[in-house]
Amino acid sequence: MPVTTYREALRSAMAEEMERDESVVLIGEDIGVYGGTHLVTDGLLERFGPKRVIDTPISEGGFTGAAIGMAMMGMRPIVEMMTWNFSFQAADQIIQNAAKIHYFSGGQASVPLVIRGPNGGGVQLSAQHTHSLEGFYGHFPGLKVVSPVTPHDAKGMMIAAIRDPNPVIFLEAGALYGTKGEVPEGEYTVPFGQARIAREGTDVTLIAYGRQVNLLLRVAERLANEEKIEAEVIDLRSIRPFDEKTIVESVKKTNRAVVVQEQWRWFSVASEVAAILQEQAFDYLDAPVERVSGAEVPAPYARNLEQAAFPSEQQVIEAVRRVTYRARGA
Amino acid sequence: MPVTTYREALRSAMAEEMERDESVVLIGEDIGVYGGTHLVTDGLLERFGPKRVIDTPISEGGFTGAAIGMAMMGMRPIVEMMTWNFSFQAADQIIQNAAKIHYFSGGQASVPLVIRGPNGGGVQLSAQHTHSLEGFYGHFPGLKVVSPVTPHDAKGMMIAAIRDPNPVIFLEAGALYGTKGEVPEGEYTVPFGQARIAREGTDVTLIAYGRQVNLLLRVAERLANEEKIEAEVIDLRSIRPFDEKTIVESVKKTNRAVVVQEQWRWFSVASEVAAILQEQAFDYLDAPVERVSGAEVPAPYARNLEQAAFPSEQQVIEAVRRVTYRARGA
Amino acid sequence: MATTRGSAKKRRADGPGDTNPDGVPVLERRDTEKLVGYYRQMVIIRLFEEASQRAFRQGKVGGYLHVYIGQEAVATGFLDAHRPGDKVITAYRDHAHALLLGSTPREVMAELFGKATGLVKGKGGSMHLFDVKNDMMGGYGIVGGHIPLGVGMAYALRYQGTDNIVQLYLGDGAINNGAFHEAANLAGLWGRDGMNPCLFIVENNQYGMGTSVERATAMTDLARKFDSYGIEHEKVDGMDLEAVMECAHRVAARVRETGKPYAVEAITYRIAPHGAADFLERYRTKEEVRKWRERDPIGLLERKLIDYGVEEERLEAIRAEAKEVVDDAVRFADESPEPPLEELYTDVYAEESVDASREASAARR
Amino acid sequence: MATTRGSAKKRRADGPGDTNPDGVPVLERRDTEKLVGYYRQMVIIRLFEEASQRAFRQGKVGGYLHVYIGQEAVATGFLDAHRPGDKVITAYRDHAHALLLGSTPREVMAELFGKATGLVKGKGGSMHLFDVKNDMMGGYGIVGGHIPLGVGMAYALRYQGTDNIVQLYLGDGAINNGAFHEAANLAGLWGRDGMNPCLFIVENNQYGMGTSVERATAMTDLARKFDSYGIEHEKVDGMDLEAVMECAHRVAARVRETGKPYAVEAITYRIAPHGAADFLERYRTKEEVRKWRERDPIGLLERKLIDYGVEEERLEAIRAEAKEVVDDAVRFADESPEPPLEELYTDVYAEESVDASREASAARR
Ligand SMILES: Cc1ncc(C[n+]2csc(CCOP(=O)(O)OP(=O)(O)O)c2C)c(N)n1
Ligand SMILES: Cc1ncc(C[n+]2csc(CCOP(=O)(O)OP(=O)(O)O)c2C)c(N)n1
Ligand SMILES: [Mg+2]
Ligand SMILES: [Mg+2]
Repeated sequence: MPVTTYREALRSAMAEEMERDESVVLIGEDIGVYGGTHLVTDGLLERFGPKRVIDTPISEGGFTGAAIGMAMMGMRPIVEMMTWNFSFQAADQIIQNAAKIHYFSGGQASVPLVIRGPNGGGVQLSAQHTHSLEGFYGHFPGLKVVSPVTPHDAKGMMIAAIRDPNPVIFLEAGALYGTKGEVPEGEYTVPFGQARIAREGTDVTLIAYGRQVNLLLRVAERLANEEKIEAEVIDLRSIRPFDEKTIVESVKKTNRAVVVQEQWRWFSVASEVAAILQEQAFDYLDAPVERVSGAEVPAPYARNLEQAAFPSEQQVIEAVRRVTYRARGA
Repeated sequence: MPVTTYREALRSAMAEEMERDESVVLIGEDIGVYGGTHLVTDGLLERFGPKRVIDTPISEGGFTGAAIGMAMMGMRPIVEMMTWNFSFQAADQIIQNAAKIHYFSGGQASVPLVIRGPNGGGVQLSAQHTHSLEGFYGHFPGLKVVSPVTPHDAKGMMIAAIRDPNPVIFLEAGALYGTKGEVPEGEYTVPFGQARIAREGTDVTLIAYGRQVNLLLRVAERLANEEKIEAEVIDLRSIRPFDEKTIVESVKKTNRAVVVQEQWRWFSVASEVAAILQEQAFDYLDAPVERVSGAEVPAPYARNLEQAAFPSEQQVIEAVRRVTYRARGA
Repeated sequence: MATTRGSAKKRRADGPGDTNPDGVPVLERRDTEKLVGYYRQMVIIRLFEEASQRAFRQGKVGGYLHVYIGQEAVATGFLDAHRPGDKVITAYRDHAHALLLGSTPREVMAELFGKATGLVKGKGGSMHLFDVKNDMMGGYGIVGGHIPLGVGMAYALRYQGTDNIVQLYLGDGAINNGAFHEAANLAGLWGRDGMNPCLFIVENNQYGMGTSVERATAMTDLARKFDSYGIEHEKVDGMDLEAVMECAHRVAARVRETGKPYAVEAITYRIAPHGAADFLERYRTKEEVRKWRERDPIGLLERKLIDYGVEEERLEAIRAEAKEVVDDAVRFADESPEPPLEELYTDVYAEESVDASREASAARR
Repeated sequence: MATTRGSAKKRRADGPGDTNPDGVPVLERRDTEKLVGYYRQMVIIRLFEEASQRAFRQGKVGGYLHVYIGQEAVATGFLDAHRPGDKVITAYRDHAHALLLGSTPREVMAELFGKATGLVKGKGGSMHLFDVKNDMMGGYGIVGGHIPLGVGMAYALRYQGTDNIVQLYLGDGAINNGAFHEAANLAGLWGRDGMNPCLFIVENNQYGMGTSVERATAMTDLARKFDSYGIEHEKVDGMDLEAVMECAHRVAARVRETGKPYAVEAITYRIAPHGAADFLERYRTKEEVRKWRERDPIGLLERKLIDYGVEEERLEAIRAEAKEVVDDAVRFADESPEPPLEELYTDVYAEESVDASREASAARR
């Protein structure tokens, strides 16, 4: 299979869908002439022209709202949120309009819209530019929320998102645009609501999404080598709809779970995962589900502080030791 | 003790603090000349004048941001969000500025700000006007979030909020402005981070906040009378900071818990409560923590649909039966 | 059964929405019969609103209810320039717009009553009237929030190669909201390339809830605010149906032709309280309301029609018939069943995307 | 140790920020020595920015880094009218503002390096410079987001009974954001009662990232956008320090006296790329940059000073000294320790509220 970057996977998904379907357009800040802040849309203006690759002024609420209006008319706009941190300015449009119009119009209108952009931290962008918003947007019925980590899923989920008749919050792993992976040529979709078993294992279930999945895969290797613990690693990838079955079944097998996220702990994806597991695998859990989350502080700038604010391999390993009742270093 | 309404309790807290401290001002839409949409600020313009009771145009982001600026200068503004549904337009100000300025200024600035207004549904306001945002705002470090249900707590927590040097999200039980309760005269504070045991019991712990607490008290009476189940009812009232201890200790006693909320289930306060209980009372739980949440739909308008969308006594009773392993009607 | 739908259909077919072969709107001679038709519609709207207020007080209508009393000439006049396929979007004060576009009083009233027969199946209520087949793209409850949607719809209309336009209604209060600024700026930009046939209609009814225009902005010439976005504008007397119609045809033709946005500030007055639950009207004097009532658009039209030779008896008969239409709507709403509980869970996610442009043209076939 | 702080203090004390007994700003005769002082500051700023870019390329500075190269005359000129207790707020392109208000190059550079000795202890980085004791109320990273804060600060200054003002800086890109519209409208309203001494300074550097003003709005006369809010305005050549100073004193005095907002659009140019990570500059031509470089504010000032009789050697010496100041700052930043890990958890919640008005006056005692 050809190998491409996460960035190229996204771009080819959009380009192919734009070729296939005239109603697909791109809209956002500096996606055209400038080439895209993260170069995800690079070259698409030249290819599809300014009516389909629409550069906007700095008005996230305005152009997200305009895209909702386009979507109601039967177009399929893809909004680039230059980073998801700017989406708070569009929160009213996303939550009050995109998520609810289908419902309060009694099904008369729909909003086939994708809002995409980088999410998460890791490059010292500090407090206002570092958020992981899976749970924030995942709370609202009417939205779909996905967060792919591999180039393969980035492309397949982007195509699925574009074809979905509902508003999709597409959270890209901002730190991973340059990472490579196998991506089939041509069109394929990765359906929403299905978690991916990134590594099979029997002793403990490790659950994450986005770039924390890579952290878990590294941890799993270390656990296997150093502690003879075989961890199963689950990449949630779709946050709403959510695949309860895969995590519950895994835990029925391993009897232990650790869930890891960059976002803050309170009222988060990890809270929900723990709640689901205790609800549906109560009799199978040999230890409480452990959560490893970002530090409960606005993201700091200094490199050492930022590193300390995000989940580390060490923290996950310690959590695994606790759920497997192994003493430190055992 | 004198009896007053929830509305008057709030008003007297604000008026007393305004008397005491010149830096306290009110700002919001139609709080002055109009008298306040819910009459919470009624009469305060006459008493304190237009420099301290500031009517604004319809620009939630603008005036919330202006209040943040005032707060940084040493004033103590209280923003009225006419209803919390409009706060999505101010989400950028609340989340990006109010919550984080103290941190990213390295402690050089602070934001002693209260944002208050009615939250929650129940009067057929439909999809755009029905939200319970405890978890939504509670997710963010830097914010405090409270949700009192009694007139007593409304006053005591409002005074505490005004004196707090941090931004406080003050979620009022919109459907309960007219309900009465005992309220001590003069000043007192109800500190944040302490849940309230609204009813003692031994057989099951019922947990809620806001108007669902009243639902639980009714359910508890029914359970006692009809099923000889003595429920302990806990009113969380403070969402951030959160009182883990009180709920954990209660469950260590009752071994069973049901958490009830009007907000949607996914990534919510109830998720967190279940996660905490399985973390900290794992060996004490005789059954999974049950959650009863609002229906996973944007709020509908029709009365019968709206009623069906919110937690009912019946749903809670059935959840209690499940956690106490009683067959239906046993 | 008497409804407004028939007349709305008719209006579209033969109204002065048409242009003559040179593209000049046809409104050279007074069409008294047409004005009589609109008198009927405005009376239906007025009685409909009064009936809805009564139903609110009886507890049959819940939530928020915002009526259009005093402003009838604005939507009636502008929608006279509506062509099939043009899209209409407004805020929560939306009953008149739906009725004028062809929604029946029955289905609108049933919506207010939260019934299964309602325009949106009882799911949205007064603030969220949608009738996509009739080009009504919705009422919205968050001030400012719908404005960007309308601008996006206008883009879509040109992108899809039509010569349709959007009529985008907003209030004097909404103009201070950031959403207005961002949307108008986009409209101005896109309009340079002929990609934004959006007609902004500012319904300046003097107040946003209890806040007068003077207390909401230091620069009270609302039309002039469009200067910031390179959008041309004018004002119109929103109480005078004929003035509104003249303006509507002229500017709609222009927007249609150029693909550029245009703005009209319609000076009008909300005679009713802001919402049906507002009884204290401390923010304005009885005297002020009385003064504006003298220019009540229905009274104004009535006096004109009599001037133009229409007999009082004929108007009397129209009012009686209108009352019947509205009484029937109330009865229908009252007797209609509640939505089935299963409806709670439908329409959360779409199975297939709904294409408003196709919906509307299918309805016309 | 050479810093700018000393001169900043001095500027405040004897600068033409003063007014004569009639309240007329004192700027009647050219003060060449003062201009030489500002030449020194502008050179320090320029070298500081260049050094920060180098450090970014070396990986010593992380996150986003936005430098002020080309715009130095704007903040230098406007802050010449700064009086102690006036508040300054801007976006992320904030190094110059902090340095001019008295933050030392050492503590600013250390902040960029994310060190414990940084202006905000390494917690905020380049985009969040705060120096409250010196009236610097922060740099902010979300476009538009800081504008309402400045308007609120201006209200507070009057509420607290001072005659201080706010200098609120924003970009040409930010003006299209809804936050600008809402905030300017509030400023206009509150200004009617003399409750908003807010001086809006639009730094029109021709681009918001890769989007030129012409591509961001159909109405490109940015100053005129303030008409919508009843705020008077003018433009100034933002490359010419003397012109900016003249304007600054005149308008600051007016804002101070009236308590009403005022707006100035400073026409300038961002000679550097938008951010230190932007290397592809597809959105503008080399030729355009070259043309603007001819009006580089430092070169312009240099030529003027020579005209005014200052010797080239003296300027040469200033440049050499400035280089030392900046080298020292880099060395200091480089050698400073990282913040201790405990700092991660401090400053999330305040124990006591910080009063910016008191902080600043305490620092002056
Ligand atoms: C963002 C937001 N803030 C506040 C409200 C509450 N509210 C509903 S209507 C209204 C007044 C709107 O005034 P205007 O735009 O003039 O429309 P009118 O009611 O006069 O038709 C307000 C403040 C709201 N719905 N949305
Ligand atoms: C709400 C928001 N959207 C987008 C961005 C990304 N961004 C950072 S700077 C910038 C350009 C701002 O332009 P302007 O206001 O002219 O300031 P300048 O950079 O020219 O100083 C953009 C789009 C942001 N920080 N915030
Ligand atoms: Mg109005
Ligand atoms: Mg700029």
